[in-house]
Amino acid sequence: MAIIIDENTNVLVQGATGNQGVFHTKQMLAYGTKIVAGVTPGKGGATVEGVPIFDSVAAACESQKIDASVLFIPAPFTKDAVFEAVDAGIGVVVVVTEGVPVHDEIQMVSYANRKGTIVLGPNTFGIVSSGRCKMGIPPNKYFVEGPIGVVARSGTLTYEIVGNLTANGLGQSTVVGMGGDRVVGTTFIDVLKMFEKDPLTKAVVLIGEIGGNAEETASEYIKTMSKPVVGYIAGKSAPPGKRMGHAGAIIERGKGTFQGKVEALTAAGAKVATLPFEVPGLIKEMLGMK
Amino acid sequence: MAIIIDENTNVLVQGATGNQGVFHTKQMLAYGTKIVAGVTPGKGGATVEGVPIFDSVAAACESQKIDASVLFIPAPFTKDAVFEAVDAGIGVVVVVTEGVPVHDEIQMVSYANRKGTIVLGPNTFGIVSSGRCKMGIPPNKYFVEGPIGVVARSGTLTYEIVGNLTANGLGQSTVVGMGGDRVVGTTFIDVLKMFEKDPLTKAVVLIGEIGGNAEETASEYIKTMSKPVVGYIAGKSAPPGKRMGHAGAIIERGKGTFQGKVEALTAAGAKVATLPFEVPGLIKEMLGMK
Amino acid sequence: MKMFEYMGKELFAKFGLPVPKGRMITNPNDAGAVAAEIGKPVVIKSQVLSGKRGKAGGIKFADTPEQATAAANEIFGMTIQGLPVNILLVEEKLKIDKELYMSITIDGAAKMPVLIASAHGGMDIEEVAEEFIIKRHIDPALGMQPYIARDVVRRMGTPLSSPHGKQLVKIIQTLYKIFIQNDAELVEINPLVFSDDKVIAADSKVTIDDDALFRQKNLPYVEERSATEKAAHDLGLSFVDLDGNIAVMANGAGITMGTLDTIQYYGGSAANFLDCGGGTGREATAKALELLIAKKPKSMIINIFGGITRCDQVALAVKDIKESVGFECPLVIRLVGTNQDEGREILASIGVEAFDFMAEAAERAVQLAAKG
Amino acid sequence: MKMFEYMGKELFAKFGLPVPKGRMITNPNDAGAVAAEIGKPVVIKSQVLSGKRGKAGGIKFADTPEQATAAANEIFGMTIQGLPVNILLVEEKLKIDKELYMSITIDGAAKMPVLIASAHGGMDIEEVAEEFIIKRHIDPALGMQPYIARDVVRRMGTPLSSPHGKQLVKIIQTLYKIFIQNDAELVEINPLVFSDDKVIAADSKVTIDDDALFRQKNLPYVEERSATEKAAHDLGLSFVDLDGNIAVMANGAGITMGTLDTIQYYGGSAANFLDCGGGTGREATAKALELLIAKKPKSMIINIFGGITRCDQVALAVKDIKESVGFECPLVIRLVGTNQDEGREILASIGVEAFDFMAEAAERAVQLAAKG
Repeated sequence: MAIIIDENTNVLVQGATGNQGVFHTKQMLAYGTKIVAGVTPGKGGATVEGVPIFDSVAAACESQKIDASVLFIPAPFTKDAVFEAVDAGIGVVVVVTEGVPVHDEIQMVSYANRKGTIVLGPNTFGIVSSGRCKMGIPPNKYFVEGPIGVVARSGTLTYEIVGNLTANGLGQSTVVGMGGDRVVGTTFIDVLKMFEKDPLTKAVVLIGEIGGNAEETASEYIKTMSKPVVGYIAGKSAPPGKRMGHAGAIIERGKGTFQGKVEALTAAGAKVATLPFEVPGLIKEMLGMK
Repeated sequence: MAIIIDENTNVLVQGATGNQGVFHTKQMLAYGTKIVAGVTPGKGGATVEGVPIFDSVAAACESQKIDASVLFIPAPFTKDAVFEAVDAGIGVVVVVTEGVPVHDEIQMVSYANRKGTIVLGPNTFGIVSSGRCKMGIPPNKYFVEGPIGVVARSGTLTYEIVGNLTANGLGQSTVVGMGGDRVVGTTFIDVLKMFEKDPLTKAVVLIGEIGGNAEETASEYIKTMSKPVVGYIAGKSAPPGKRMGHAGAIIERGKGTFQGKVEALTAAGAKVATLPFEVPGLIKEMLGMK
Repeated sequence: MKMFEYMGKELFAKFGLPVPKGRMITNPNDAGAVAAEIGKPVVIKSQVLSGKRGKAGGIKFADTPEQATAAANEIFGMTIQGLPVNILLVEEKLKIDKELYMSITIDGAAKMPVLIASAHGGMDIEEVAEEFIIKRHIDPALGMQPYIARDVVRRMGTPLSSPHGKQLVKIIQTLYKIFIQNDAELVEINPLVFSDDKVIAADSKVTIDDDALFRQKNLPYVEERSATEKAAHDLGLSFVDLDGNIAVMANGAGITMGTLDTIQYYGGSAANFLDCGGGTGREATAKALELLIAKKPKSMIINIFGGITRCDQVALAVKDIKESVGFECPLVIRLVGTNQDEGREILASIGVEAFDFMAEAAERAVQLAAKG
Repeated sequence: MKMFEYMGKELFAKFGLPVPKGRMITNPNDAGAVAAEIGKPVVIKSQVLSGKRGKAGGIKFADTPEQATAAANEIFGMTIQGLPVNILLVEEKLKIDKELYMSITIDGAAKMPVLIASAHGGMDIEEVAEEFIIKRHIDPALGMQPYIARDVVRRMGTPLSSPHGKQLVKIIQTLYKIFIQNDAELVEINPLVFSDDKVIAADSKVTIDDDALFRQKNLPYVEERSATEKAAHDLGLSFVDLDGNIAVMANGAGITMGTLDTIQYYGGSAANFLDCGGGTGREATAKALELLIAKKPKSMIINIFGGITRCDQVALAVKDIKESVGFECPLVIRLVGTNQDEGREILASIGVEAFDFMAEAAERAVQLAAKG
């Protein structure tokens, strides 16, 4: 029930002793996440919020079984930390860090794919299996249990839509942030396939944005899905060729336009919301709830 | 019937237009090997012994299905050629070349393992599925069909023993040269497992030599085999610490000694010949043929 | 970070990739001296971070040093697609027998570098028919091995044994090295020309990953942002100038785009994109607000759904600005999320009311801008 | 190719790996000047390609330049394990607080590099108990990432936040770089010492892959072969001097070893290992025979199972030698394989008979040696 992580997931925090690490370790613990260890090289033996800190991921893994790791590591050191987690055999690695060099992203994703590790991010808000486990930085209170799977490229827009869903009585099975960068570890299709199989999930919200062709590719799979999909694409009003905050949001070479994405999703049988607050209504419509 | 290659194997020759390439292409064709293409960059469009030459492995693969490739490529360019064959999806790559830098060997074997390609060599005489297909440099006439699988680290010693087998009426299913270098693509165990499954093979000859621990590791598997194994280990009289011709044959750090290998094989239920010409007799004994 | 053509060529030359003889100048009157030094007919090329320089008149040829100086003076100071020309590149005019295209960039979907090549260069690659374009993804663990370069050259139709073929194999490997070692997002040569027996990069387009500039200290720095964009960047924020009259601040790229879209939906038009997400504190938020005020918008919307961003910090920043420079235009705030109650209390203390929903706030901002 | 200690240290220093201050000398009377330059107590170390130099008296300490020159003269010219000492290394005597072990080599079974480290250095690594030895294989596609170095240091028991820990992390990464960039088969530091706050390589053992020397032109070349071994190597053959009295030539390392073993089985003893496989032609084979003859063996066996090697070429080489320098000792030939009939005809023409089987030939060679 729920995908990728759940209430039994043993979570490691890499970079647990920095400001961000400490703050979000506390938040994740408050959400109920089973954080069993943290890693900061040179701080082995310390504790953060009662969580034991180790010098290396290998050392943490010697102490107990670790299923997933979330990284609060500065961009220049992120590649090394991802390699470390993947090499240690951890199955899920959530990379919150923004501003990771794209060549590093290519290398870490290549290594993770080779080893069969699921990587979310870089530049992701994380993942929440509502009511069970949160890895990453979303605010705790909007994420409540329910039948809607959410997969997104960007963060606060997801909170906005999740907030709308929750306000309309639609809780979430799992909310997955793939990350906003041009090269990330996981694609829409990877996550859609998991939602399609997950008994808890009854409908899926896909939150995309202009740039790239991830939404168009996802549409091919959506055609074959049994569960309804509602999409929202940000960036309708963005001018061509301008960078809007992260590398994902570039319209270039006539590809990845708002219009193209909406058409692809619609042709695949998804409904596309014009504004974020329309998402819950469309979901209810597709689930025959009104 | 027979392992790795057989009469239906479509063979490519990389480096087909050099002296060695031309000579052995002729020999292999004479043995009955189905050579369908050759590659020499810049010589696309030529032919060698009626075999069409292409500029790249990709070009050769566009022209027809290729199952296996044998390389006659100078050592400095061998790594690139192996990468090329593996990248093209060829399942078996036989690297005859001697003197390949060991760091190159590490890289090419690592890439081949990742892609699931079988690499024989570097520094191998090749492989013969007797009467069906020969890839490499052994003299044609001693390799005749029969029930004995042979796996070896070194070349002429194998011809010696195969010659003895044939002279004693024991033909071979497949004769596999793993290569004499310290890092090669395939281990004794890989090949023993294939022989164990091969219906044509009734008994196996393992030709090892001092240095490394490949024979000791293989012994662990031999314990579990249903088919009889006869071993011969070269280098009994070699003084410690001296290099005997190729990097495999170093006795170092008290490991890889003649005595240790013989003991491991014997403990695993194999019979070990003291001299090469004793091999056929031991095989017949183990097969209950005398 | 985009590099000027001349910088890209300097980078190429450093790695041994052949470029025309030439030199960059910032005084058009130096063109003659450079032309004399080259001792052949030259081309004078405006250095701006934009394509279509030829069509805009930003590229001229000259047979003599005198003609070169004259041509340089014609080009210098002109404006191409809004960009002033204050750097010129003077270089030998190549004999061009054939124009090819070659680039390496990142394919986000494939998650690896991709080499794009064509025997039909000299025009936009988008205008080249698909069947003439060669794409070759590069396994990052393997890199650009020689066999890959050879196979690309074969597919381009250049004989491998020819001088051009041999040079192309080397150029492809060198280009990949440049791409990797400089953290490039794009290295492009268009056209790559056959000039007698030689193969030469007649143009360069190089874009470096901004996120990797911290470790690419040896590269020249090129500023392509507006003053406001630069000021925002120095605060760690993403800012883009737009054409409308409603100033926008939101936390996160997605929600900022969503805010822009919602403004457009209600008939308004945003003056900018400003993402102050990722836990921007009170002081940086206040400075960002000052940047927005300086643009003199008709109204302003702040849209916060606090995650890492804390509502109280944003509210304090608004208070700071209200009490210092003041807001000249009407201000609309949507404030929910982390420390929402504290934030709203602060806003209440300065007489500002916060909205709950983005759509309501956006609609209100559009109405206020229309009035103003 | 093994490198002398001082060469290994020069290589280390080039890559920024800390080594003691010091210099190599080939005249023992220069030791005083080097010691004066260093300005501290020094150690004088014989430079031979062998271990156990200390036990053999090849390492001495000196407090003053005068003592240094005296010690150098004692060591210079001595013989250690059969090797003459004609190079010395004079370097600062380190304060040694702790001795560690660190090396990178190739694990043939695992098919990848392996880092071996121990907090218990200063002795042979074989003598260190297994539980104190750390082995870490390195995925060649990944290389020595910082996290691997950190984890090794942790396992060595050195705090990562300590000055020693930080230096060790760097040293491990540097050592891997040296290993990779120089095509090394082995890079070893034993002992790696803690000297106050510093971590310093007090010794070096570096072996370069002979097969990669063609692309390692910047490395100094060290000749460790005997004159005969070198002559054979120049012919492209493998030769090793042994203690017996039967000269051996065979084609292929395995069959050559098999020949040696068979000789031993019949109670004889080989004078050498000579592999002339891989298609060695008439001329090189003849030269190789000359090398064997020069060793003045009691008998000689040539054992050919021709694959690439052609029997007629070997027979012609035998003919050439018989007709030029001549064979002083009895010659036994086993000749089968490619062009066997042509080869035997040639041998017959000079009155030499060929055996069919290796065992027969080996037995005969042993008998002949015993007679001679």
